[in-house]
Order: sequence, then structure tokens, then C-alpha cells
Amino acid sequence: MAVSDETEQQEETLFEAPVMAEQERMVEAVLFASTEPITVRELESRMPHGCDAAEALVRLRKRYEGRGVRVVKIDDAWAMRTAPDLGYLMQKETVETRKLSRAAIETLAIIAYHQPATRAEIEEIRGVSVSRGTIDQLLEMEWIRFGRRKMTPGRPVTFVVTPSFLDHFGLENARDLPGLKELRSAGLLENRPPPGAFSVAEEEDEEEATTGQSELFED
Amino acid sequence: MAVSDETEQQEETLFEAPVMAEQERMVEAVLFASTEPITVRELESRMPHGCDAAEALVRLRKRYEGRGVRVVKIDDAWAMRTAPDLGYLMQKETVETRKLSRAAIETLAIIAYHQPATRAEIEEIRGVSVSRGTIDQLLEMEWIRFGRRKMTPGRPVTFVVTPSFLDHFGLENARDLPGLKELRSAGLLENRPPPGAFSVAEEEDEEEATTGQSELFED
Amino acid sequence: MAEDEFTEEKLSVSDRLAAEALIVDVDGFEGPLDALLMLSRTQKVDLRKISVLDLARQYLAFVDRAKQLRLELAADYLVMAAWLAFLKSRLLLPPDPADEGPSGEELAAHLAFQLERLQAMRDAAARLMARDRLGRDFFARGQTEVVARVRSVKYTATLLDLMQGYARIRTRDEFRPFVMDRNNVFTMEQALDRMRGLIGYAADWTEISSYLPEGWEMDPVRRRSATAATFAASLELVKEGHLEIRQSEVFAPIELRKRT
Repeated sequence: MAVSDETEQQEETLFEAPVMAEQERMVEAVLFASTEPITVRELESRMPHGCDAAEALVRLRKRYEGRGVRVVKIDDAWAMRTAPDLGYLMQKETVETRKLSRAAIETLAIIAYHQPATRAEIEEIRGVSVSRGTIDQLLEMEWIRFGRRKMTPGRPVTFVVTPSFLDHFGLENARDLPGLKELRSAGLLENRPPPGAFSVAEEEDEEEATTGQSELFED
Repeated sequence: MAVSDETEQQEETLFEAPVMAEQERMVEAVLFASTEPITVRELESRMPHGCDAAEALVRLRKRYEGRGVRVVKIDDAWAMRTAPDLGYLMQKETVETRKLSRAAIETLAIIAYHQPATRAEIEEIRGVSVSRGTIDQLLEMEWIRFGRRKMTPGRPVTFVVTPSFLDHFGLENARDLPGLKELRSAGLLENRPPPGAFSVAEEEDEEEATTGQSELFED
Repeated sequence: MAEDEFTEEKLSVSDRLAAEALIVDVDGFEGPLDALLMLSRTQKVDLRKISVLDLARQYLAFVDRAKQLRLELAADYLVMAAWLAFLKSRLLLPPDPADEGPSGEELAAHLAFQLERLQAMRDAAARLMARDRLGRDFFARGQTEVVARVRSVKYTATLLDLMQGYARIRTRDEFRPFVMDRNNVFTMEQALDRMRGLIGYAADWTEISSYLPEGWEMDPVRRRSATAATFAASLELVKEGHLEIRQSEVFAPIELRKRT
């Protein structure tokens, strides 16, 4: 560069365009903050007088090569976009914890207390029919599984609770589940039933606990 | 390193986290795509298993030093923001923030510097009652939120500033408030009761003030 | 008081001026503390070195002037005036050793602290608002990319839920109409009918348990109900004079026989 040129440049400093590195910063900031792609003309209208936005764009584009973000041209305008290979990062996995439905909890409780329990037994105890979905959900959660078929007419399938059920509820085995008496003393059963209904249930429980449940833990 | 170890490592390669340069690209892409600050935990939940987002962030932040866009930390989250010296280029993007009244500005500052602050403390400092509207406006702007109740008679609610407040004012955390240390050492953030009014409540207040505020400085 | 009068004279010109200046924008003040802070600036000293006594005089002059001009001052300005008048007298009079309250100096120091703290908060607020601000000086990403949400739902329940669920089913059973459980209940009427039929054959003493209806002996629930009903029916029959009843000792078997 000639000496005269340099002098001229120095004289013009006040009115000179910012250095290219600075222009690149400007383009970078504007592209980043803009809500839509921006044309070179618009970039230059925003930048100080004398800037070469096209040149700054070329440099910026080069700088972002191979990075997580790219400078892309859309029609005659420019924008910044995340690298296409990282698109999979643009999804957010949210795990929502939801309480089990009342029907599912009751069904699960019946299986836990009466296992092995057939669907008919569950329905008899709940007093309503058990939807396919409820059983499927519990199976899917791996809190119940199929037990042995019952040796009664029709050989119905039975359900039993799984080790992961025990794990979730912090039980060593299903026999650790509090009995009706304990439920009552914990205030969970408030009304004293007519003598018949109550003791029948308890007897059944007791019987189940010795026969049904020990069966489960034998195999 | 023993040969067996090496073999093992090679076998494990398939399950290893991506190299740091790649992790940096990922963090860059995710931060770039979001207006809201993103926590390290969220970054990692979106990145492949085994990634060290915190380390990638440190590298990325360094990479963007002096550029048109910066990597900033807000509380425990990270975001990309344009460099403040280039704000003049973004007139088009400028958001008109609602003009805050003097009362609102002072109330905001008192909450920020004294947090957690009760309404009574704000009133004590300003010497006038705080109107419902002032607090509401700040809550609505999401610059303040309710903090824990104070353990003083009446258990008054407290107010603290939010991450959006920090983001808006370009603060990494509440400890970075301008002049906080000086105000503190000058005793101007103390909750000094008026002489002759040593009520139990005030004593407790003082205790709270030291725990609440020094919390900011510990760790 | 002579000294008070004297200093009051001395300050009066500047006080009046300050008071006039204040009155101009009395509506612009945010309460008496704000007015005091403004007045304290006329002393042109560091807030830490402020003369609270002078400040009190300035404020009282301001309130006097407002009264002369028949300006409505809010009640808290007048409360502050009363308090400052009290403070002024405290500061001027020698301390009363019998008085247990805080000294004038302590009260003055606290007021100075309040003013300094308010000023500090105003300065802090100004510095805060002067910072580079999001949306004005620096900007967030303008064009955010849509983050697809992949939602997976994890169901959970606690042991308590489970127990309550079970208890709920059991409790529901207990609310069934009583008649539903009658297949396990042997009523006294049934027992009476039965006993009337059998009693003709009871010539010898026989244990009451042998009168239990068939099918009610094994199941403890049914047995309990049948036993109670049969016993009640027996007593009824004794009362009617058809039956004799005896028990040799406590808890010994109860025996029946036809009354001859």
C-alpha cells in the first residue's frame, strides 16, 4: 500500500467503516436477534455507513462452518440455523409423573392382597367390571404379571404382583402388606362392619395369605 | 495401560459420550435455538448420555468471547445474548418495556438488594406504604416472586427477584448486583430497628436478614 | 430555649427558601422521608455528616409554610413534624437521667441512617436501571426453533394409596344394605321356628349346640350367629314355659330339655 494511501486513510478514520472483524460481529448479532432472515441491503442499512455486509457474511459463514450453528441463505436473505445433524437435540423429553387412577390402584390392591387373583375375583371384590386397559396398564408397568391358571372350570388366568411392585412399595414380600386389622388401627377403615361381612373377608384373607401367597413365593 | 484395558476401552467406545468438540456443538445448537435460559440439567437431558454440558459450556463461552453474541450465565441456567455494545443495531428488535414508576423501580431495587424482603421492610425503607399495584406490576413482569414466609409473628410473605430479572439486567446472580458489597459493608442493607423499639419481631427479623442475605454470599 | 430561638433566626432565610422550594412540588414527594431527603441536600454535606437538628428545623419550617399557604399536607407529614419537634427538643435539652427512652442522639442517628439508606437504595435503583438491559441493549435469539416435546408419562402410587384403595373397597362392602349379609345371619325367628319343631323330642338334657341348624356348625361366622339366635330362642321358650335350661358352672355347656 502506498504511503499517500495510508495518510489518506488516516485522515478519513473518523468516517471510516469499522474493521471487518467488527462488521462480522455486527452481522452475527443482527442475524442472531432478528426474527426473520435479513437481506444484505437491510443489514447495510442498519450498520454504520460504508460497511460491506456481503463480505462480512462470507467471513461469518466460514467461521461457523462445522459448528453447531450455520449461516444459511434463504432466497436472497440470510439467517442462522442450527446444524441439521443436531436436529435431534431440538426435542425435549418430559417425564410426567401421574398418580395411578383409582380403578388401577384398587385393582392392584386386590391382586396384592388376594393373589393369585382372577379377573372374575377382582370384579367380585370391586363390585364393578375391570377394564382391559386397567389390567394392561398394570402389566405394562410391570407391577403385575400372569400367574398360574386356576384349576377351576374355564382355567382362568390369574394375576400376581411382581418383584418390581414389591420394590416400588418397599415391601420384602406381599405378605408384608398390612392386614385389615392394621388398616383399621391406622384409621384407614373407619366404619365397623356388620360382624358377618367383616370376618368373612378377614378369614378369606388369612386363608389366601397362607395358601395363595405362599404358592407364589415357592416358585 | 495394559492391553486388556485398551481392548476393553475400545469395546466400550460405542457407548462412550461424544468428544468434547461435538458436545460443544450440541450445547451451541441448543442454546442458540432458545430464547429462554437453559439449565445444565436440561442440556444434559437432551444430549446423549454421558455428556458433560458444564464443561462444554465453559469452552463455548470462551469461544464466543469478544464476538457479536455471548454465552451468559443466569442463575443456574445459560443463554446466548447479543453483545451489549451492538444494541444500537437492533432498534428494530427493541422491546418497549413498560415504563416503571419511581415507586416500582425503588421497590424493585429494595427487593433485589434486601431479598428476601417483606412489604413492611420495603415500606420501612421507603418511608411510605407500598401500593398493591406496584407489587402486582413487578409480579406480573415476573421480575419478583414470592419467597419463603418469614419466621416472624404473622409469618409475612417475602419477595425475591427472579431469574428473568437477572436475565433482563444481565446479571449472573443476585450477588452481582452493582454496589452490593459496598452497601453491605456500609451497613446499609441491615435491618436496623429504630432505637427503643427492640421488639421480639425485630430481633428475629435481624436474624432472618443475616441468614437470608449472607446466604447470597456463602458457597 | 433562647439558644433555639437564636439559631432558628440564623437559619430562617435558607430554611424559608428551602421550604418554598419544597412547597412547589409537594405533590411530587413520596412521603415525609423523601421530603427530608430532599431538604438534607440543601445542607450540601455528606449524608453521614448531616445535622439532624438543622434538618428538623428545615422540615418544621416547611410544614409551617405549607400551613400558611393553606396547603393540605397528608397526615404522615404532620406526624413526622410532631416527631421532629420532639426530636428537636430532645437534642436541645440536657438529657433527663430518669428517662429510660432512647436519647436524642440515638434517634437522630437512626433518622440519619434511614435517610442514608433511602438514598443508597435510590442510587442502587438508578444504577440498576442504567445497566445494559435485555431487549434494549442486548437481545435474545429472535427466531427460536420449535422444541418438540416428547412427553412420557410415568405412573406412580404410594403404599398408602394402595392401602387406602384396598380399605376403600372393604369399607364399601360394609356399607352394603344389611339384608345383603343375611345369608350368614340366623335370626331369632328362624331359631324359634326350628326349636318349636324340635322341642317335642327333647326329653333328656341335651347340649344347646346340638340344636344348631345344619350347615351352620362349621363356618365360625354362621356358627356364631346361629348360636346366638338359638340361645335367644331357647330363653324365649323357657319364658313361655315350654323348655328348661341349665348350666352347671360358668362356661360349662348349656343344656336344654322339654318341660314336663
